[in-house]
Amino acid sequence: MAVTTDTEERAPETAGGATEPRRQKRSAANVWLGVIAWIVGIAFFFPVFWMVLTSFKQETDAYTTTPKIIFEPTLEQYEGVFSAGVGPYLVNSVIATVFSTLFVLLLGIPAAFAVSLRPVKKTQDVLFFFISTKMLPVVAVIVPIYVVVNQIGMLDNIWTLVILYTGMNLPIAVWMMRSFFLEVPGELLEQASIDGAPLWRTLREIVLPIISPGIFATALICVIFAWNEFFFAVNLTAANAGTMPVFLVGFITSEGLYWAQLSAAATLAALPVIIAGWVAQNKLVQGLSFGAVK
Amino acid sequence: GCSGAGALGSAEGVETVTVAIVSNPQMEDAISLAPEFERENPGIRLRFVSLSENEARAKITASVATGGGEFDVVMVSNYETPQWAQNGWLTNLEPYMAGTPGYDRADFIPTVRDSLSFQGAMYSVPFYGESSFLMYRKDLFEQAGIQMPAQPTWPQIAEFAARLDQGEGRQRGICLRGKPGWGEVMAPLDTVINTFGGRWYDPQWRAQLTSPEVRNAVQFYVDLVRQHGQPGASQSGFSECATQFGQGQVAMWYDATSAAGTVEDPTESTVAGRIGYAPAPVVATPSSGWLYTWSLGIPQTSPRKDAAWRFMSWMTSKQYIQRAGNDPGIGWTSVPPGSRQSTYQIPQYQQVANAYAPLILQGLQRANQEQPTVQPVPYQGVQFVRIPEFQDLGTRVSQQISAAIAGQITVDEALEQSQNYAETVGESYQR
Amino acid sequence: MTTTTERPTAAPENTGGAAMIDRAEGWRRRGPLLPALVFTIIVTQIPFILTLYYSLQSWNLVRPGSQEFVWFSNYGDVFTDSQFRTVALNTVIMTLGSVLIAVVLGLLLALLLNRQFVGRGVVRTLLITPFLITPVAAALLWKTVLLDPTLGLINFVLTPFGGSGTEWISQYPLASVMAALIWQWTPFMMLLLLAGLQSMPTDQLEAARVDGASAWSTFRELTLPHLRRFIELGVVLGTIYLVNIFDQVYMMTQGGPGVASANLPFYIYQRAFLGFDIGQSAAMGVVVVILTLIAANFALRLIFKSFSGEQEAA
Amino acid sequence: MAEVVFDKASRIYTPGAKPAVDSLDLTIADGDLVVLVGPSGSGKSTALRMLAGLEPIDAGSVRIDGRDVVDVPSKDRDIAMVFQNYALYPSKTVAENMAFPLKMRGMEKEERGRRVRQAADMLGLTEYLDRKPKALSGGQRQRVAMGRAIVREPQVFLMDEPLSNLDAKMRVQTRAQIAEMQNRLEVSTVYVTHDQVEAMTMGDKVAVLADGQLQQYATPPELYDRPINSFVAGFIGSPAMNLLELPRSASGVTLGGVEIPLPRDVSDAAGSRDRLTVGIRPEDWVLESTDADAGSVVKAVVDVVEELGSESYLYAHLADDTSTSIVVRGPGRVQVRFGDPIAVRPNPDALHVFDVETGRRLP
Amino acid sequence: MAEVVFDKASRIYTPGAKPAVDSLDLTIADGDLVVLVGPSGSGKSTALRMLAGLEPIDAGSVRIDGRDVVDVPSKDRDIAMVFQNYALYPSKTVAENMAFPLKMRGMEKEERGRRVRQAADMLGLTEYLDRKPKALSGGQRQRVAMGRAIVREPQVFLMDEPLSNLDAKMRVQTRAQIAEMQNRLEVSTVYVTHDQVEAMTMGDKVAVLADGQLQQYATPPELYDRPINSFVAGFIGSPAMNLLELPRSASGVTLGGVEIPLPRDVSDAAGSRDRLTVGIRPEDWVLESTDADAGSVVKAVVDVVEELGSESYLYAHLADDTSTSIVVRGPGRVQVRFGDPIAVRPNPDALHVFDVETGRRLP
Ligand SMILES: Nc1ncnc2c1ncn2[C@@H]1O[C@H](COP(=O)(O)OP(=O)(O)OP(=O)(O)O)[C@@H](O)[C@H]1O
Ligand SMILES: Nc1ncnc2c1ncn2[C@@H]1O[C@H](COP(=O)(O)OP(=O)(O)OP(=O)(O)O)[C@@H](O)[C@H]1O
Ligand SMILES: [Mg+2]
Ligand SMILES: [Mg+2]
Repeated sequence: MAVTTDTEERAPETAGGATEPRRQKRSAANVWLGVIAWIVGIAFFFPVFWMVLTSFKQETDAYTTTPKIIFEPTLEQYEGVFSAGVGPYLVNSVIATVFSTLFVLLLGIPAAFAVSLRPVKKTQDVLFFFISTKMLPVVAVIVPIYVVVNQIGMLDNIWTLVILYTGMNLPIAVWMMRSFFLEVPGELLEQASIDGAPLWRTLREIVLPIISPGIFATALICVIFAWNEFFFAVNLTAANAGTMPVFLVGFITSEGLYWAQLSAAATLAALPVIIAGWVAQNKLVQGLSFGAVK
Repeated sequence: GCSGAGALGSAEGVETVTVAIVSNPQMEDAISLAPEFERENPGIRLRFVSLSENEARAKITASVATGGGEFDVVMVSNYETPQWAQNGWLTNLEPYMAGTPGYDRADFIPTVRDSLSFQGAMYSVPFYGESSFLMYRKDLFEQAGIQMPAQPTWPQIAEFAARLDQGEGRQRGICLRGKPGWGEVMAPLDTVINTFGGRWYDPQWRAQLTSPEVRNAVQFYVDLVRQHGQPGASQSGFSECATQFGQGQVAMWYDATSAAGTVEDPTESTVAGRIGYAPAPVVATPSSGWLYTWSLGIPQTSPRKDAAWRFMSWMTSKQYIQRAGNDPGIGWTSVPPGSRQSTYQIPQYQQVANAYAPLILQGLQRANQEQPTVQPVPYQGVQFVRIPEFQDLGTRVSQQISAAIAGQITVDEALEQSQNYAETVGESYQR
Repeated sequence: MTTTTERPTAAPENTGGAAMIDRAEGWRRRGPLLPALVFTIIVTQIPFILTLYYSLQSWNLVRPGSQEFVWFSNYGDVFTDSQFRTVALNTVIMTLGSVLIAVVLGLLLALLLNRQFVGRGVVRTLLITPFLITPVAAALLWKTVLLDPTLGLINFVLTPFGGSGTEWISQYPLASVMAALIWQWTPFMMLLLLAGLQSMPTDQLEAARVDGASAWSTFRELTLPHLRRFIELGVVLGTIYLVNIFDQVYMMTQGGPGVASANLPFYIYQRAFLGFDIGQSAAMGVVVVILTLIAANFALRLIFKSFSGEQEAA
Repeated sequence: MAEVVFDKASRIYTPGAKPAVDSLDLTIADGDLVVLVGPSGSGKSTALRMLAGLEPIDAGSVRIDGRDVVDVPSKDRDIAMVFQNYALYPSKTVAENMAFPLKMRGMEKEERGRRVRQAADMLGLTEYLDRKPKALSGGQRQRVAMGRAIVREPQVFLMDEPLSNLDAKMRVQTRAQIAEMQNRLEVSTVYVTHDQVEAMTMGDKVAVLADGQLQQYATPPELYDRPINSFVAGFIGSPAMNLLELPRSASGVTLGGVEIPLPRDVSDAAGSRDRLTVGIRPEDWVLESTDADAGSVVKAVVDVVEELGSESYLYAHLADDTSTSIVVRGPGRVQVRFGDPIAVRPNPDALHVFDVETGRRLP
Repeated sequence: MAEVVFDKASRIYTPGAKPAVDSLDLTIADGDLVVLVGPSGSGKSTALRMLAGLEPIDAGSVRIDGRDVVDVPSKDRDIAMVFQNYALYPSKTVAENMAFPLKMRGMEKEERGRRVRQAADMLGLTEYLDRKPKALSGGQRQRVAMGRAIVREPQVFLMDEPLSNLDAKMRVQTRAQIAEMQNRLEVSTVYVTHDQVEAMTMGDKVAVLADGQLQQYATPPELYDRPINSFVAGFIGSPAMNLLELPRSASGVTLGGVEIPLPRDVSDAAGSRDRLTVGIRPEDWVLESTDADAGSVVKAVVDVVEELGSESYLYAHLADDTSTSIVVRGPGRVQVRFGDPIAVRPNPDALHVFDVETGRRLP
């Protein structure tokens, strides 16, 4: 007990004095881990940074055995890229991305709803079917698709890409959104049905607001995949419907030095999605942690 | 369909011509001059689809073969043209040429013209043509006290390469393509095989890839590039070698004659002005340069053949070369070479290109696509076998060669496997 | 949620009405699914059926008139093609290897980012960027900027350590492609797992602290099980995309040297766009579909089982 | 305002398994509040959900106001339900939550607002009308759920443990409000609870369920005074009734050496059984002086004393039979402690006697 | 087996805001079970979490067995805790959940199994040992959480409303078990509850918190009999004590026209105040005949009768002052109904008097 009294007297001091070192210790570990995180983050980002840097170089500066960080920046490469007419490609990419994502949501939300909250018989088979359509290598079906699209006169038409991207993203979207729907408490639906709400109003007024972060995350992922898709785009478009990745590939030549200009084109092609991703990353994490699990 | 008739800018009475083009520098120059054409021809609007060589070839072939009809003008090569003409996919251009005063069909370099003809009629017109030659650094040769012969042989080149090689991580002796692809490693290698006396098939379409001549040639090529060649050889193509040579990393480079424009351009190359040129090295044949040309044709499906021809004739005309040469953004070093003999008579061109221009012309004129090697062959083509299966066959073989260059397999293994592929293809011609 | 919609044979007087209700109800339940289902069937199955049809043909696109019906000979060729097997193995290595490494790296990064430190938001922003880059650009970036033997940054960085001159793409082609894939997919896995970590209930972590668990025990015994579903989702999504990856192989190595870095999509592409052998490539496509379906059936059903298990108990 | 009838209604979740609700026969008179009680898993919620149309009725029928509702979907049954965990719509404000059922019935905005304000007023929610549910405390949420049900003025109210998440004080208060409101609106109500006090105080009648089967359906006093079987006897009342299996003696039964006489009619009904289950509520023991005569009092030793201030409960075991435990209610501030001996005598007028085997009340 | 001391311990969640726990001084003697009660948000959980090491101690200190634990991480404090919301590990079975703290302490598998089985036995969880938490009912989960704590035999037990989700019967049973176990193991225990009965029956001492501040720390009877202020008076006891603000009269106070004399010492302490808060517990009313003399009894009109079987509570308002409501405990099966008049008289020995302003007890 003597000890107790002793401590008691020093209590305030001890409290202050002892917490400091511990906090320091903990924060020291945190600082180290923070430093590691920074290093890794920079390492991951560096190639992209270099790409952007290169896009402001002359071709000769881009090709040096000792990488050049200091150089005379030039907008020449961007001028070159813009003079190649990036506009229509950008518009096409936007159309393909926005509309395909919209269609994915329009088709996918009810489907995910049907296979989760109001499960139909053979739910698993349906889900499996959706997922299995993603197993088909696009390269194997590109010729049939080309033939079909040609038959119906839809070659080099941006809506062809919209439809294909919708088909490409739909299975994943259904699959992801299903897990979000599963997070919605069943009683809410029951309550809504007791309150006299018809199905579609339940969906619109009750369920969708709840899972909106999840839907947003799904949409963002669809946007990323649609924007970056290359194979369909390069094979099914010509002068009218080319998208940004196709535009980018146009800068690859088998003759000559092209890396600086290619960097400029690549930067331009990737920029919209990078910005979208940066802006929306919080929502993405939030959305993914919302469901994705159950 | 909606092909060609673009959503953008198809005003009343205006025809939109869609052009599929390979995105090489000269073609990009042409695109940059296209507005002038449109100004001169108010009824025609141009839409370019410019893709890198691989995509362009795959896409154009698929489109033309299935009658996709997206394009009114396609850029093809002397590999495709006769075949496609035979298939009836391309439009016979003779009537159009005849109907275009001043176009001067006879001005095209004869070998080039022949390579784009089927049954005597041209089905595509050359934009530029190329052969192959050897580039070397005059300054380094001088330093090392080596004298480049007027017609070098491959063993000599190998020896020079060894002498100029400074070892790993430093300047290497020679750059040779090693990247898989029938248009990549196979192009220079085929010329080596040819001049070593090898061939793909004998006249009975029996595959010859394991014959001693081919074996020696491939072994020589692989040894040379592995011992004294550039780093990353198995992934080097034209562009990579251009970079290496342009940055002074290698002393010699055997490749397409079109490289001259790149390596002599001071904005891209640090060695401009210090380069010497020699004809393609030989062994058993008198010459060994290849023959390749990018040319323009009109698919049969195009409903706008007249407009298409108007554009093509503009782009392949003498005037175009004058126009490009006088353009400050392009200049005489970058005019499309190897299509017209008259180009080589232009004083300005002679002035900037006298180091290599005569060699190119000579290479093109001597290229022999009918009889590329010592022994007779049942096919045409120097650096390719002009049969439809060759793209696939050549690529597969090139992958084996590339693997051998990377050191993953031996030359024998590579050729063994290649022989299998070649036999399968050959069999379908024996019947 | 109740999953049972059947009414067991009870109350005879109700059965008729009940069955009718069931049918109407069944359609009401299926209704929302139908547009997506029909759309997917049209967009994916029509080309697939055509593929099946082509796979029974001998047809070279560049030899007009070569089209003829050859039954299963294309399939015979596929199975006797020794390179096909190599390429299939490459595909498995490339897909699973990349996915697994990306998941592990992603997990580590997610753990790092789940802590407080200065500039956490910025680091996360930096880290997710590779996922947003167009794959075509990413492939070029790796091939040119990073892995080029003379001009590449990696060799430059390694020079002081005597590691220069490595010809990454020729010497380690598969690994090089995988590195690019991992670089792109690690951020996605990181995001997914970060989401998982952030949804971990804090009360469990507190309980573990009181129970005397060390940081490692807590991670192994609680965090990891909690992350399981996120990991599974990551693996499934990653696998589905990577098994069909084409851009990187095409841009970086063209499948070479030899077929050392070719995967099935690229191999099929070669048949289709270099050989223009439509029959062959269609047959390969069909074989690939069947093989992946078998593998996926196996893996997915496993996951579905745990999914439905969850559902019943919830 | 309707009579609700369960007519041999059953629900079988898993075919082949025991029904969760087994041939339930129950009539809820128009305007009555009926409380459903029973142990966990006894089928209370299931019965409610059957009535609400959330579970199919596998056999029998359920009628509301004379109409068979087996095939009527929930939304057309005109029922309001308060779920155990509120089931508020998280994306809607309190006002929107409460207005939702009215909106779904196509009521005009004006009228909706009026009704919602009125209900909010009554439930003390007026100042929270614009908040989202997550910004409310548990008690407030519960009241919103309640409000959403009452704005409707439905035919039937269903409440599934609506107060279980409130603290004691709040609970007493809300309990009174519900009772008052139900009285005023005269809406037939089915109320599930596991709280003894709620069951006893709120219900016009109480239905006791066990294993999906109805045990007894009676008014609270009846249930307390004449439980129909030993299950109900043990379930109703807290602390629970002492249920002791005792041997017959000449005029009654023997407990701890003491002869407890049974009333005539009970004796007759017991017939020749040689053991009986005898139930004595904790408050029906009379505490005697510990030095009373051994033959007239039961001696026991105290294990635990629960002192509640106003009263106390003594948990004890019999002195001569340590395996038999009893609970005795004593006065507040009782002076006994752990280990103390006590002497008790059952009040002979308040004995409940049951058959040992069947558990049925005798007579 | 340790003494626990809170020494002016404070916790401030948001700098600048009111502390959630404010200079708490509390000594829990070795082996005691101390119950923390208080309204929602009064800082009970926070105090527990400070002791467990889950919240930093912003000022003052906390000592376990004489050792200042401010800097000791949770896992080294040798404390077992039952969380309000269970905090079970969802991926582990019941057995694994319970064995986890033992495993973390490096106990052998054999011994772990033995202890877990023993605890499961005690809590009636044996048949659920292989289930995952999500396959358990709320009450079962709560018991698992309890089991996870008791397998440990730690220095201190912390329980945060551990029985809140059990049904009445289970609750009584588990409550007795906890008390018994705590007695046997003699582990110092801090127990948070909002249940009156638990607070009164389980605690060796009870600490009443309000707004982060300790109101009173005493044994249950003391708390019940001598609440230190009107807050404690109103908080302890259910139904709550009637707290009436009454005007002074000559010898005491006046209620409904009736003069209620106050004891001498109270009168003295009250001094010159002209109003006093007088507390009368529901059981401290004596029901009189309604025709008793108006001056000696308080007349009231019944609003609600809660009949519990063993007793009843009459909620009434004064006949001559409708705004004053009172609660009166009556006998079981009382015969009064809504609207009936009653007459009551407070037991003069059981009056609690508080200052109107400060709420402090007088004297
Ligand atoms: N969806 C279901 N599937 C299968 N069985 C179920 C389902 N829901 C409930 N049951 C079973 O039906 C029986 C009755 O459950 P019910 O929920 O009606 O009990 P309860 O009386 O409401 O219990 P509690 O007081 O715990 O809420 C239980 O045995 C339960 O296990
Ligand atoms: N993480 C937190 N951040 C800020 N304030 C908090 C936090 N946790 C609790 N509080 C506040 O601290 C006060 C005490 O909270 P605490 O949880 O200790 O109450 P409690 O007595 O346990 O209540 P209950 O009976 O509802 O569990 C409350 O006012 C609460 O709002
Ligand atoms: Mg229930
Ligand atoms: Mg709390």
